[in-house]
Amino acid sequence: MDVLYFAWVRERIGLPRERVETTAATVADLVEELRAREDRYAAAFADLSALRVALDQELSEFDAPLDGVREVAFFPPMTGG
Amino acid sequence: MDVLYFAWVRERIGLPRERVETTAATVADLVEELRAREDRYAAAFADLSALRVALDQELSEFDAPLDGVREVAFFPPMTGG
Amino acid sequence: MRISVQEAPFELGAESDAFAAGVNNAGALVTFTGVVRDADQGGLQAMEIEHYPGMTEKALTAIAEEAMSRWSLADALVIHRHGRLAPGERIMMVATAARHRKDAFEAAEYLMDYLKSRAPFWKKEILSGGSADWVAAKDTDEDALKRW
Amino acid sequence: MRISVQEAPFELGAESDAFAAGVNNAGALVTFTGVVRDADQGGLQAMEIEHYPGMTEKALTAIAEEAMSRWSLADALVIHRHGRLAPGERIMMVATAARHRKDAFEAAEYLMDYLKSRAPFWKKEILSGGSADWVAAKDTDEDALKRW
Repeated sequence: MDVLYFAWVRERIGLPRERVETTAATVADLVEELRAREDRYAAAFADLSALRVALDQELSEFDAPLDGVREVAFFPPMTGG
Repeated sequence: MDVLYFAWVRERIGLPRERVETTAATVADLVEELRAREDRYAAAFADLSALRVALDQELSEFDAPLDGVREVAFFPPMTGG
Repeated sequence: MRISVQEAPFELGAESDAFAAGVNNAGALVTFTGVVRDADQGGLQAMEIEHYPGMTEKALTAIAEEAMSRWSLADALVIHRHGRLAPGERIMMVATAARHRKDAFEAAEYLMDYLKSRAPFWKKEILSGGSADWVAAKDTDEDALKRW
Repeated sequence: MRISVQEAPFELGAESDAFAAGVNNAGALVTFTGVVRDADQGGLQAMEIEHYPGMTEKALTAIAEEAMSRWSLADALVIHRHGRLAPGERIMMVATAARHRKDAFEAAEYLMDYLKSRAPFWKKEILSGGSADWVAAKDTDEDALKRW
């Protein structure tokens, strides 16, 4: 699946998107896998309450299932307007 | 004093302004004097709850004193905007 | 702060641009524009707007000054026309500028609520067929003042 | 209804006029314009706005459609820029048209509240001296959604 990062999540991880092969059942499971990879991921995902997630470009929750999802995006709370 | 009429008050009385010599103490007293003049005044002032009054171009009340007032205006509730 | 009571039409875009150009470091601009729409029963030929010269300018200035002080606005604009207007013509506009959107929105709504019911304008609808009706004040407009 | 996510500047006046010209028999038009203002501590050099292409358009369309249905608007417009903006540049605007002013105001505030917190934009302040800070989301912006 494609995993996208925006704003300071992108800056901490150091790339805007990557292809991730995973069997994670939920967003939270995927986050655990990413955290375990490297310090920069652990730093980016240190506080989930400061993060939001979108599944296939719809806002979602960290306990949502990943079944059938093609694009996951992580980012801080939005600051448009 | 100058007495001004606007909107349907002006139409019922048939003129936009007139000079009135009066010793009326309050707006209500002036209204009584005008009502007694002719039917068209009685018709215009039949229902005071449907009227508003301004004294020297400031919204006021029917029990307000006329002492020192140079311009009295009668009109229906305003419908600007 | 600018108040204009005028018979002539105004340009919404040009007025909006001029208002925006005149404010400094305001994050939020709100405009409201009132347009002559058809009568409820249809057949509107024209809207005639009567006003009270002298008092109108005073009342609008007082309303705008109250808004400026309540919300510390960077600027405020009120334009209101009088005379005979055709359906689709713009009657009036207000504009507000503030640091934050809440202030700009609230002040614009305040200006509208007060100029609806406290500025000396009266609207008359001229219908096809020649009949004419003074627009009645609405209880909802009077009630709208109570929130401020 | 029109949604535009763009890097290019937009003209407030021209957009307002075009929006007004496109609606029929709406008595009330509201516009809101957001402008880059200085950082709280001063010294803003630029505002960088990042967004999520694809999701941004979907989110703004969903927000505008919800507003159109809740308030039966005659029309709605949302323009939001991304990229690097200088202080004083316009970031975004919304416009709403309705028969009555209450609907036009409420719908414009709804659009603003939702696009502040539910459309995927992120602002970064570039300060003189070279430091840069991501703008933090405000609790008051999240709270603003609760009234709808």
